[in-house]
Amino acid sequence: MSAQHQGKAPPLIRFEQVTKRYPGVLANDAITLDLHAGEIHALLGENGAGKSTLIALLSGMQQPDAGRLLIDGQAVRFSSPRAALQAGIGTVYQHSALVPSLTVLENLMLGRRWWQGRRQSATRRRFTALCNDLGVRLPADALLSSLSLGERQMVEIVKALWEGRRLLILDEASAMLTSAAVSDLQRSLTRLAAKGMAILFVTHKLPEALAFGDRVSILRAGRLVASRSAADLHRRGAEQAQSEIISLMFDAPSTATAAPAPPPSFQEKAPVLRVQGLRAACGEQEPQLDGIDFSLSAGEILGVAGIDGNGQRQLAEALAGQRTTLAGRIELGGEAVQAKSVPQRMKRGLRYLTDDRLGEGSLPAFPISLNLLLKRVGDAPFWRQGVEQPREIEAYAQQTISAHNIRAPGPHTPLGSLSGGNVQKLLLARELEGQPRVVIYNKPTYGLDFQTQQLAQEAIRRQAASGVAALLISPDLDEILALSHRVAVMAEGRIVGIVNNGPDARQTVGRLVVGGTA
Amino acid sequence: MTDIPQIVGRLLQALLPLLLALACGALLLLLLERDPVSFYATIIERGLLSRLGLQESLTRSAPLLLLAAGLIVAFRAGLWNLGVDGQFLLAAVITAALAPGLAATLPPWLALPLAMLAAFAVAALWAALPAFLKARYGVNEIITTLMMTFLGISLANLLIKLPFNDPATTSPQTLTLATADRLPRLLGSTVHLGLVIALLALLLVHWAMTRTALGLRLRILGANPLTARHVGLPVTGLTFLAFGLSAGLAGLAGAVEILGVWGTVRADWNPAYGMLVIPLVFLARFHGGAVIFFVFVFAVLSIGGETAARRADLPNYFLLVLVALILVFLALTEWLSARPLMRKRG
Amino acid sequence: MKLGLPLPALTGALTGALFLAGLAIAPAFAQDSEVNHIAVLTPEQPNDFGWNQQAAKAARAVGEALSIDVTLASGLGYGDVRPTLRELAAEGADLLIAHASGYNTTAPEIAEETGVPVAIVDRPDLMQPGLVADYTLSGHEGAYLAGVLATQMSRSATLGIVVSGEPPSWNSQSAAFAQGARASDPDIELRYSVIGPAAYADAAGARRVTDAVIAAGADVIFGQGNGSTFGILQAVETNDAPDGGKIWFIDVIGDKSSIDGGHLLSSVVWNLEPVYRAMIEDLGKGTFGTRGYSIRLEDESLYLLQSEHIPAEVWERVMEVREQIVAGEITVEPKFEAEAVRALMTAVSD
Amino acid sequence: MESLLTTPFLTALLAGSLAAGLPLLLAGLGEQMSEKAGVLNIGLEGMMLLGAYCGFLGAWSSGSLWLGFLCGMLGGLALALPMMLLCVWLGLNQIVVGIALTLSAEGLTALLHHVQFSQSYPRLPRVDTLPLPLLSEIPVLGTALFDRHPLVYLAILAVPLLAWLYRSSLLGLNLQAAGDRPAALDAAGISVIATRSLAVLFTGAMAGLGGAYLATVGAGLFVPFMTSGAGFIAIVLAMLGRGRPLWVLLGALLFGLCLSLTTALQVAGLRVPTDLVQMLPFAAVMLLLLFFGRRAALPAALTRPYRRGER
Repeated sequence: MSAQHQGKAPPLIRFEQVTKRYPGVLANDAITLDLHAGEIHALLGENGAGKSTLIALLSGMQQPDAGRLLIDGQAVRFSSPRAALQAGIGTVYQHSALVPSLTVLENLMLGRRWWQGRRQSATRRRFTALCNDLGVRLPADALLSSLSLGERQMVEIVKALWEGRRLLILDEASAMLTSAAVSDLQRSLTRLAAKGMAILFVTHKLPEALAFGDRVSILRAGRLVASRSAADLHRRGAEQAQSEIISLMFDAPSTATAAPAPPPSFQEKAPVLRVQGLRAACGEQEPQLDGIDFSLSAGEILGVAGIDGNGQRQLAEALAGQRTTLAGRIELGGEAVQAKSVPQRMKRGLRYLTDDRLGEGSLPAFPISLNLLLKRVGDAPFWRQGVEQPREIEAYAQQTISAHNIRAPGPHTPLGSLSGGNVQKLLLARELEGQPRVVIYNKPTYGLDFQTQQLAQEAIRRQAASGVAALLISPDLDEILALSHRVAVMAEGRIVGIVNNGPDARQTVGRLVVGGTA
Repeated sequence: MTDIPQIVGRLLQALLPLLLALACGALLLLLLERDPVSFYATIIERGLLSRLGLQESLTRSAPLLLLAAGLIVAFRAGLWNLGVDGQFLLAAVITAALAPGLAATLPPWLALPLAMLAAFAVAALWAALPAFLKARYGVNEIITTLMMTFLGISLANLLIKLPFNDPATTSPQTLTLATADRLPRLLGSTVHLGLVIALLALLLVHWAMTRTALGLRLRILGANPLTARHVGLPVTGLTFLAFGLSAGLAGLAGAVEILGVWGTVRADWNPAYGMLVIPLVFLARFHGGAVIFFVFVFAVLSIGGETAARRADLPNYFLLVLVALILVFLALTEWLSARPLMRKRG
Repeated sequence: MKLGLPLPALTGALTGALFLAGLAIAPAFAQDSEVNHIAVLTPEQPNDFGWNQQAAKAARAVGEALSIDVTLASGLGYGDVRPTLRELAAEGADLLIAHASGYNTTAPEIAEETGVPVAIVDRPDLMQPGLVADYTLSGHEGAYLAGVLATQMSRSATLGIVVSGEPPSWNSQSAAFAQGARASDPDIELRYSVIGPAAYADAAGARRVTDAVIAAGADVIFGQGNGSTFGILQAVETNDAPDGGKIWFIDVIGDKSSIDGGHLLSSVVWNLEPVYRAMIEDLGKGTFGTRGYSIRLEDESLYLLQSEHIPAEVWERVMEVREQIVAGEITVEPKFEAEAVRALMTAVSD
Repeated sequence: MESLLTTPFLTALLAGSLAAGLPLLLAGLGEQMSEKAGVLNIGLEGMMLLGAYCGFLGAWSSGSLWLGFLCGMLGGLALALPMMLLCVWLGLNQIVVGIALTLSAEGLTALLHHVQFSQSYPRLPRVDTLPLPLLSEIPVLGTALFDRHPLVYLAILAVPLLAWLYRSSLLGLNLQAAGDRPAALDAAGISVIATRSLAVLFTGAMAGLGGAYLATVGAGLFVPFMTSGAGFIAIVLAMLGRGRPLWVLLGALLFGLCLSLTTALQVAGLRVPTDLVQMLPFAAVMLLLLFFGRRAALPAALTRPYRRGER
């Protein structure tokens, strides 16, 4: 039931010349957009193109400065998220909108008026029904904090569907999901659309947009630059559609349309990192990291695949020194480092690019210059006898900013005012500085716009080529297969298999991922 | 960096809330049928302009500045040490107990620093338990430091009443340090050396927190403990250090107050300076210079206000209301000045 | 500067101020044997029908009688009163009366510094001719009489003593009350309780503790406290004695007759007027600081309040004892330590 | 000693524990709600004090204790209102505003007392109790616990009521979400500001009621600074309760019991320093934390003002 509305039926929702300004930014510039019932509408755009603002306007978080929002042809004004919900618009936000200390069911009750009562059994019935609609199974009485990220994402969708029965907005909903989960999601969404719902699927993953959307719209710099029906795009063939969209998104002829060639097969050398029987301290609600064995040679990229939340993060933290090693060995260049601290491991060339860029990787309120040196506080020449050397720090920041093409007003700008892509460029610059020997990349491209994604992947390749070993953790199997020499698959805190990359790797890895979770 | 309009703006930002609070206070004074003009004139005249009053205001500032220095360390490190009053009092008692003996046996240049060191150590030790609970189990330090304050006050009284009691006095108090053995006074005034110590300590703390690697480490911990862990800072050690320094400086405040002014501690004495300094430090946004300004304003107000209230035949309670008004208006203007920034970020 | 105010400017200004202050050497005050102006410093407001009010009342009365100026600095709390002392000295006071034991370390130091004579309480050892005089106030003789009175009035043969803290003047009165009671009836039961370590304003605590003491059998309560006294009074007014009758309250220092709800049996009243008058006379004669001052039954600076609730024959008996004390037939030794007080109370081992 | 183990004395001690604990219970329950919703109310002491003043004034001038309670609640509310305005609506620093409010209440009530009552010290008449049928017949415990003023029963009844509210009502969910992840509550269409405002107002009313109880039933009169730190103790009790009202009740009773114990030991003639007995409850809690130290989980967003759109 795709794209049968050639503008005859009135659209469920119409944006009419909607404009929204923030101080110094024109976030949405006279956008006109229709959303139809029964249609999956993919909204593509780089970071900062205005997608989040558009969602905020639709979900009642913000109000437009100019223009109108029409539902069934009637002008409406959402003064609060509640108003949007009452109009049947449910939203799955990029950042979790669930309370970790409540159970799944309690989270779903959240939002009802307080006098309405909990209606426990009715809620449970409805929950089961919606789970069936989506084709998923979720524990109703578990604390949300005990669920995996993928499960939480599904709870988010169930929650959005609870009241948003006409339009479902998904903001980067697939970002945290494995490819298997993404196709589950696609199936679920198609089912919902078939029941007559409108779905706005916001993403910056081009293939997903093409695969999901009945219609693809593209935002650039706050303006709607194109809106194409899927049928129209398919007619021209995938290759051409992709390159056209990329040029629309970035306003430049696409050079990166072709999938990257598989990496050259890797020659085994003496390992630079050896991990044996590693067990690390993990919280009660985390996967228990245990029995980890692998080794890594100079110049090798080892991909770590698996459903998110199966111990990848714990592994990275244990290697980096953020978690106590309970058993086993970690050898870096032949030296046992499992008892060494984070800075000691860092000095020996072990680097960790975290996936939690703003949560732990940086301090948004601090200037760029200090964020660049967070892991070298006290080191010469930036500090002498413990005293800050402002000139050295500024010069270094200035140089890094220009060398890595970070778009920022200056070294004293708070990091929080940078876009996500520039933050990641900064973190990459920080981790790859000096002489790294082993770099752990945790979701290095997650949530980034296309160009920064390419840039990050390029950096990983370049580093490997110069002899740096890499552990590449990513939920995106395509990315892993495009970059890695070997692929380790994690499930429930263990490595369930390590596969050489090659033509059959996708299938083998896929099987391990599915088998590991069974 | 420091162009004229900016300085004027900042000054206005500090003075405007004061003026607004004073205006509200004036209304209250009128309601009580007192003359606000002469009331405020007395405060300024007595607390700031008269020789005697200015000296008193400066003397009163000394312990407040040291407490503020301690709070800056803790607050910048993200640790809400609300237990400074207990740390202050306990250190004061230890100082008072040790000082007379030390002064009798050692030369003053050694006796006084030793007493201060002991005060610093005792207060730091008193904060070790909240530091341990915070570092080891993540127990919120607001609860633990508040409880340690209740405990500290009781313990200080017990110490005064039992082991440190001066048998010569009928009401329980420690031995008295002779006036001659106290901290030297500055240039024949009644202001003692403690003020210099306090100013130096505060400036040192400000410099250390903003310009040194250690300060940056503490600020990282304060900004986000997860980041501190990620970049490999010794979080436990830093927590102990921040608590120790913070409490130690509060203890030093107690020592300076005893060695410079009192010479003894009486049972049930608790000036509770911390409750006043805590909001001032917040309002100064942990900035050393701004803290000096706020503390001095408060000292002038408390010295001059006592006289003003007496002359106006008002109970001293009126000053509490005035201080509360100033705090609220300061907080409000701070909010107003921070608002455009918020918007930009949002 | 990224935060707040310009630091260097402020530091500069402050250092400047410091030097200014340094230059201001405290001027010495000329001593004048004629007393024209006295100042009284009290920790709380003079409306407590007790310690603070009696001092203020006496100072005013003396001022009026001798036509000298009286400055009343009240509600100073128990913190640092040096600023006030120095200011009053600078304003020309010829005598500073520091009316709180909390001021007795501070005031002599300021006397030394400014040359203005001070009067302090509870530290006779600090007296200095011409400079520091002590008036240790103890109403123990009066409290002894109160003990006699209470024993006569008690139907349950159980007396209660409730205090808001354990300062020496409270202790000596508690002890003397117990002695007086024991002297009239060796078998009398005494119930003693402190409201809290510094419960001077804890009226609710006073009420609660008094309730318990009454429940422990007491039907006459000897109460000593500041704001908390009113809580004791309230407990006395709202409880019944074990036998269903009235519970009596014996107050100290002040006279609460004007706010009596029918339970105020008596009070050990302190009259400070003779004390202050003697100080001024000694200053004039140049003998200030050579002797301490006290309150005694003999000169009516201490007396037991006669309320309408006291039967005539009981009052007569009490007055007989008073005569014996004045005549020296009975001597009441003041006991200032809390330990000594507690030792006098009905012990557990009984 | 046997002579002391009388029914009236034991009763008075138990009743005294209850009387000392009740203001802490009421204020602590109030504080707990705003902490749950993410607002640390350091102004509790001030709210209790203003509640005590207004409660006494109301009861004394109207002659009705219940009217006094109402006035006490209004007094607490009067201070909670600026707290709500400044801290919840505008997002000002909660510790600064809390301390300022306490100072202002201390100053104002002392000033008003000075003007109004310092010559007359009015006191309330005896408070009538409501003996609960059957329960009040139990020896000692009966009179001590079940022959009290009705507000005592109501306060204790509030404990299961609040526990139910937190565990089984939608409002409870909202409060928890407002304290733990306000953005989630906002996204669900419930106003964080309104939820927190409600909690702060409730805190004010409860603290005011606690203060009113202290002044009317507890003391029967008002004197300046009469709460003498009870507000801060209640804050600690609320935090230690970790969101569970029953723990606040236990804490408040333990506290009251320790105070009664001080009295009992002294009346019995035992020479125990009062300071030492006063240390007991806090020392016990610190030791408990030290040896059984678990994460004292406080709401994640406690003391953090909420602004829409900020993470």
